[in-house]
Amino acid sequence: MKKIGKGIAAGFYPSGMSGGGDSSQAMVKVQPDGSAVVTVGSCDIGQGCKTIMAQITAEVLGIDYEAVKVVNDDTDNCPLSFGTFASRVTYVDGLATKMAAEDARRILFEIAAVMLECSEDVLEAVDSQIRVKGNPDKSLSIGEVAGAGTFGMRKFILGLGHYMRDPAAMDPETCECDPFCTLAWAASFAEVEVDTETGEVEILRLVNSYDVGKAMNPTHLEGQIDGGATMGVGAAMSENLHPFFPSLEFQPDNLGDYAIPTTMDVPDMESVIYECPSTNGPYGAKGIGEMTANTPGPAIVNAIHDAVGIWITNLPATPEKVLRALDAKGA
Amino acid sequence: MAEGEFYRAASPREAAGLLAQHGGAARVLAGGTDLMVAVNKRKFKPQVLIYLGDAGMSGISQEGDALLIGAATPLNEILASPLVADKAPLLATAIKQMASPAIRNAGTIGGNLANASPAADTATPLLVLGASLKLVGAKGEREVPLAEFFTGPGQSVLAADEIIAQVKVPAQSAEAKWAYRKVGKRKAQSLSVVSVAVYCPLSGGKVSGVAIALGAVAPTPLLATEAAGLLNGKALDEATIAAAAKAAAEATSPIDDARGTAWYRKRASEAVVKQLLTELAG
Amino acid sequence: MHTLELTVNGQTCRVEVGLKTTLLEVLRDKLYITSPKVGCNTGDCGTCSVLLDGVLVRSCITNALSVQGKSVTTLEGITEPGDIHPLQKAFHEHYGSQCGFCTPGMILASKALLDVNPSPTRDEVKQALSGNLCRCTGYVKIIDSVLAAADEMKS
Amino acid sequence: MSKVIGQRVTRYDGMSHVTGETKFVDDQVVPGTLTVKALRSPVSKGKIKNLDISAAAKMPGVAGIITAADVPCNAFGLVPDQPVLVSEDIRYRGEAIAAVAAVDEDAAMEALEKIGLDIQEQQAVLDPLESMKEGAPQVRPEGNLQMWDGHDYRQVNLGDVDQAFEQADEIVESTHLHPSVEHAPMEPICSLAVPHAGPKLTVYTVSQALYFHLGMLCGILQMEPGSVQCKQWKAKTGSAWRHNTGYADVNYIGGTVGGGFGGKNDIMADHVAALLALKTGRPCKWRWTRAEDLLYSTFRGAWHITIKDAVTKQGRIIGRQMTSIRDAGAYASLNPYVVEKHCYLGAGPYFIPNVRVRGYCVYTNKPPASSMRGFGITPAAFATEVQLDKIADRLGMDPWEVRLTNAFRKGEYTPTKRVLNSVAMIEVLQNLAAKAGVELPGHLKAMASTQERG
Repeated sequence: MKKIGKGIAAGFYPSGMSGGGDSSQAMVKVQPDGSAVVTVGSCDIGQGCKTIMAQITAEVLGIDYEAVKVVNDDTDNCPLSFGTFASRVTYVDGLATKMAAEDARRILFEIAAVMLECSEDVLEAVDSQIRVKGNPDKSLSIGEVAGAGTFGMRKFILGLGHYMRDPAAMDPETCECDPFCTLAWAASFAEVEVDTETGEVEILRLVNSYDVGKAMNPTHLEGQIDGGATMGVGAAMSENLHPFFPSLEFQPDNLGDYAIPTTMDVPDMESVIYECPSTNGPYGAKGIGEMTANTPGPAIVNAIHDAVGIWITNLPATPEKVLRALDAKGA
Repeated sequence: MAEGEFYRAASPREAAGLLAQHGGAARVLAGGTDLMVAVNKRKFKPQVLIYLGDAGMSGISQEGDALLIGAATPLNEILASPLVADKAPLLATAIKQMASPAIRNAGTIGGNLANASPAADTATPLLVLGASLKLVGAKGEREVPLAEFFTGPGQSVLAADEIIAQVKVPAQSAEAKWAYRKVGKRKAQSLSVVSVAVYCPLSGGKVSGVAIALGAVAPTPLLATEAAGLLNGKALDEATIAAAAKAAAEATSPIDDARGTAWYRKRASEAVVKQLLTELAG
Repeated sequence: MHTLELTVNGQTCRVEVGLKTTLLEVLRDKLYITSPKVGCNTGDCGTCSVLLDGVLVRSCITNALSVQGKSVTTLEGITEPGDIHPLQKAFHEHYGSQCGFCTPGMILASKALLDVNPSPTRDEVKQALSGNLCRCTGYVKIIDSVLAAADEMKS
Repeated sequence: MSKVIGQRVTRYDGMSHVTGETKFVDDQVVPGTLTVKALRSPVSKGKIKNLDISAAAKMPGVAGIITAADVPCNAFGLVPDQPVLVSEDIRYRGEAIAAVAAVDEDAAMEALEKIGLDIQEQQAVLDPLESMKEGAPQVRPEGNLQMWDGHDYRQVNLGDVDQAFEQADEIVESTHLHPSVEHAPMEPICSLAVPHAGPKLTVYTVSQALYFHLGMLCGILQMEPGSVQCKQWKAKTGSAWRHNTGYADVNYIGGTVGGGFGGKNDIMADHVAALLALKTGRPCKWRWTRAEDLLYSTFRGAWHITIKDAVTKQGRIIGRQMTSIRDAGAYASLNPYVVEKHCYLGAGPYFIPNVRVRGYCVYTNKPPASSMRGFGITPAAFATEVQLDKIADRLGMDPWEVRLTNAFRKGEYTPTKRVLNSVAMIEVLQNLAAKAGVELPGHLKAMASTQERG
């Protein structure tokens, strides 16, 4: 017999290393033509580090996204970063990049103030121009400013940024501490169909809801959410490195037996994004890279309970575990 | 380092002759989807390879009431064949759930059977359809019913100098009902934990000549003859189905492995046979 | 050593190979064509996918000598300078790629599908890509990309 | 106002991905590169009695072999407890003992077969619950449990949990097991080290954390075993950053990674490739097979999590006790940090005024577990969110209502007393309901994170 059930799960997750102390630096160099190069030390592991740093640099300098180049290749050229983990890159590197771009913009303003014969604090950088706020006629292209600054004034238009949250002091007995930058919030809804005779579970629907602080790039976010959810589905349904835990027997040594989800194993997921800005992240952003794998699994397990009244307390929810739990319930 | 010899056999007979000539050092190569995995994992170092791709062993034709499928025919070619869709849709259904499109483009029906894996997914439909194999050796050829081909995990009646040249599949009867189901660790690209094929000719509301085969639950792909015997001449009612499903499960002798436990395989065998028969009765 | 002659992306190539050399090794180690990746070497992941006489295969478990005289297409072969394939454009625009490691295989698997089925359903796309694993995207945007490319190619 | 932020701009590196132009480590072509293969332990625990590489070194095509004796500082990691190559004590099956650089894979593999290895196998412990017991086989000299401030667990204590249990209408208890999970990025572990004239080395890496690993690699390459620094840092364990010199000698090239998910936060291959490159004077590449990657790379270690909740009839969770046991494998890697993070936030996105969490980091004779997407919070989310439904089930409440009733609100604080200011749990659940087509009752729809708890 096949039975349908629905389940939900909620969660939260910090951006940056718990306990603080993790550094990222960034450099933004404005070229004589008004384009920019942002250099960071964090890796793009597919999550989109390069895209987000280019977006932040373009936003601050008021130039096109296409006019920004990103360098993050090596430790000879790139500034320090603790790395790409702990959902820290958009937040920590993002802040460093924003600082660096603002620093570069400050230098551009210094140059433009001389050229436009005004004070620096009336200037804004927008539409690839430096212009006097409220007086768009009084403007110069960023290329003109950068060219004149570089060759005419011998300026090096290089902005620097460094963000590091102080390490959190901690009470060893209570663990009272302020260990993280900000929290993002998430919840998932799953609908499943359980075959009570074979124990097979089919995921019919998976909906994910997130607070991301600021959706820096919504397409990006959707991709992260879908990808993390799929990893959550794998852990909930089929993945187990030690299937006869704690024994090492029958440990899968290939990607046929270590069964990560294929196109056929995940439904067409839907997601909804909410923006509750963080107090100090770049543009209010929060990091959600990791937490996307957290709530889909328990939502599926809760949906299985809703369908057939069993609790799976030992992942993954293989057909065998479902059948054994049904037997135990029936007995 | 010896680099070995590579032959392109022009016929099954030539391939068999080369096998005889080179003894244990030689292996035949068709799609390579199993052989090359073993080579890459360094489980096997080829010394002589005999390639079957040019041996005229590929293609599907009809002979009387049977389909003749060259052993080196890629699985996807069988899946795409209108002839197979018409005469042996059960086989096509099973193939569609095998491995992945790219593997099916290279992997052949003969290769799937020759390895004699208990989980070979073409075996269960071919068993219930009463298929037979043409084995070609250096000295001659013989026809072996598939039901007599497998002798154990990775073992068959294939002699050291023999290859499977052709699979003969009796056409399904137009009135017959059939069903196939595979339980794996995931929904695609998965080796079977349990697979079941049922072929069920009907006459006057009663079934006769029914066959049930199960994969991955015994040392060889398994024809559940006792279970089938309980169905012949009967109407497919709930009690009959339950008895047959139980008998099918009893015929299994599964093991624990990376894909599932013996306990689960037995339970799922019964459940899937029951579900398929119920589906056919409906 | 055996001499293997094959056509790769329209060019005839001659290389020396051993009995256990794979097509993937020919492409990567001898011809320096690096879009097909070494992801598993057991045919399970699809990152090494190429088209062999137009048909999708796993180059990691394709014996090199078995492709004698055949024609191989890799991602490089469908990339015309300044004029990329609609699938490439769609994967770029619809975010069908995250880390990029599965992308060459994924695009070739998609091309193999669209070559025979220009108007696939969502489910047919899933079936066609079921052997190409991706650990980043959750597949949604990959499938979106293929369907978008199919639309574009029709119009 | 924002012109670029918030926009659906295309991926920065998307075009190079879709044309296949993106170069991963394995795509770097350096002529004359040697192939590296490692001899790995066949047993989970044992002592090396004899290791003889003399025959292997004479094999054709072999350019160099390294063993523990070739590693300047044979201890690395956040808590530097892990050897690059085993000198004597084997602590997990698959642990590398020696590595060969040869002209091709065949030559390297054939050389490995010629290495003489005599191991005295010892009783291993694979079950973390067994490993915690007195008298269990010792996994590492520092002990089977990670220590924190004199405790063999990391703890969080908020309010008075025992009193909460006395006041509770219901006590709900459950134990959960989250399995070991592999990152399985499509790009396997790979490292290419290229030596240059002079003391310079270029390392192409799959690292997710270039600087983190640069520091570690410099430590491995340059510090003498038993040196003052080595001892000092061992004594101080918990510290994240070991001062090393040698940054000028090594250029770490990476930044483009074929999927990580926390699986490339530990040095896996760079040290061996670098040591062999320095020894042979030739470029050396160590690409792990997928089997090695699945069997011996880091992974999310398994967790046992027991939760006991004090609950009121109205569905408020007034007390929560969590005892969590992490199967860390044989070495620290990032395990202690994973457990810490679990303790800080594992109790979930709910305001629970009385919380006691004890997180144990237990060593076993498995490959070292480490970080994976979600650190210690993913398994906690599984346990606590199933627990929430158990509470709802016990009280006959709707799972939405239990969550919304307990969800954090602005100004409330976490178990470590961090006061929250950017809170959206209620809104996220409400949005989820709307998207999923679930009609919430009016009083749940009217809730907001900014409202004070009534």
